Amino acid sequence: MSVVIQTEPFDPASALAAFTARQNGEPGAIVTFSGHVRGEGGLTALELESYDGLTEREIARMETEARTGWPLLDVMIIHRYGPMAPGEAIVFVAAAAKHRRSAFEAADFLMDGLKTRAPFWKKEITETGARWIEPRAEDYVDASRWATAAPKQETSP
Amino acid sequence: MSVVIQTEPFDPASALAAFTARQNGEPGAIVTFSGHVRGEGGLTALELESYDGLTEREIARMETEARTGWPLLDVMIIHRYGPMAPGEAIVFVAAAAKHRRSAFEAADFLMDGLKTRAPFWKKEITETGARWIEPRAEDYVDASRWATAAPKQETSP
Amino acid sequence: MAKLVFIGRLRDIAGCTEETAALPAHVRTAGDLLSWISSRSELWAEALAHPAVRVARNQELVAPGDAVADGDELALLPPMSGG
Amino acid sequence: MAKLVFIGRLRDIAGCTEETAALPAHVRTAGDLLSWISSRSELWAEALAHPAVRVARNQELVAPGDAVADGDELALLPPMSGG
Repeated sequence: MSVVIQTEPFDPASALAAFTARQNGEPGAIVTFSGHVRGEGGLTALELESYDGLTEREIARMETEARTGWPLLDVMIIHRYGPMAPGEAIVFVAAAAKHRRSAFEAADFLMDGLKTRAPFWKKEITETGARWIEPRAEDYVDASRWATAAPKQETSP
Repeated sequence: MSVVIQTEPFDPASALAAFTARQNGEPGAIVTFSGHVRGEGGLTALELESYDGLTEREIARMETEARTGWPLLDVMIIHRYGPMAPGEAIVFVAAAAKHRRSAFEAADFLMDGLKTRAPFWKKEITETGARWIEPRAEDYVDASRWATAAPKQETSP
Repeated sequence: MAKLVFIGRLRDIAGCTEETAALPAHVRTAGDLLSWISSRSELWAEALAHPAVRVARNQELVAPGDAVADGDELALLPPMSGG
Repeated sequence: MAKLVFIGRLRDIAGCTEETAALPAHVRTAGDLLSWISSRSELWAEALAHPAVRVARNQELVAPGDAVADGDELALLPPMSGG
């Protein structure tokens, strides 16, 4: 299990290589999510602000929720903050499980949480100025899917 | 878009590197699934049989279904057949979209299809013999989720 | 004559990869083909009873009602399972 | 005295990163703090009206009913958005 919050750029493929290498051959399924800065609308940079200890602690809490909710063998979360260029990776989530359903659902759950509950604040910088951006309405709807039903446990090996 | 059926081993991290490199900075979300041979139950090898043109054609059909059902920017499918050792990758699916929901759902859909509709036949080889294995009941249940409702289209950018 | 192709565990039952066979007159569809092969033995009947068993005609999946004919390559496919 | 910390777009409204302030006697909870800051201006009232605005007390998220007091580091957090 690992949670890393960093300002340095990172490469999702290298993260997947490291994640796969640290498995012992047990997981049948690894799901990853990579979030990248989209360069649309004249965006020149995206800047993420964090808040000291709160950011890392809240993300670690989500990781614990995911491991409580699904039978995961391993989880990796890497989240950048500070200024980023279009195309660069903002976030990487990997979930390993015996079977794919748990890995898919946990990665999906973690991303919904990161989008709406991770203590980061986002500013889009374009040629004409800067503006703070907030979760889309869909992000809150997506995140609410997990509150209504307890995550499923696997019923068979 | 690419669909590759091969006997050679492959590395999911290298596949993600290649997939990410061929994007033009447009996708905000890339979801990957890597399926690995699990070494449990004394398994020494897993052997996948394919059937000539049928296998590649049916997988290409699923890829088309995924691109019809979700607004995807790119899809990559790599599927191995022949003999494989525990820990090795069997399958890699990557889906790129502007937003994460499409990428998650399409990857999930493709894996459910590959598990139950891809023309492969699996034999587990253990120290004590060999046996053919078939989809678990859950695999058919998972796959049936997609038949009841048309996949959602994204409602906002 | 049709070429019957046995895939996966059905090959173990057939004891061979392929077989050249004259289709009986009553075998006009993929479903008829499955019934005909099922009648060969209890083992065949059991193996083909799974609802996910499929027939491919000339390397294309067909439905139980689809026609089959002499000259075809007819593959009997046990439940598929990739990933 | 409490240390008020302004995050993200709330910093733009405050015009500063931090402010040392004596909490009025009626500000006993995180919810009271939001009401008090909202009363500073129309701009503040609008910015804090979003249901996803949160307060962190000494770098821990708190609920509207949770106590705040002099000596605390009280951060005003606009809607969070990672990923």
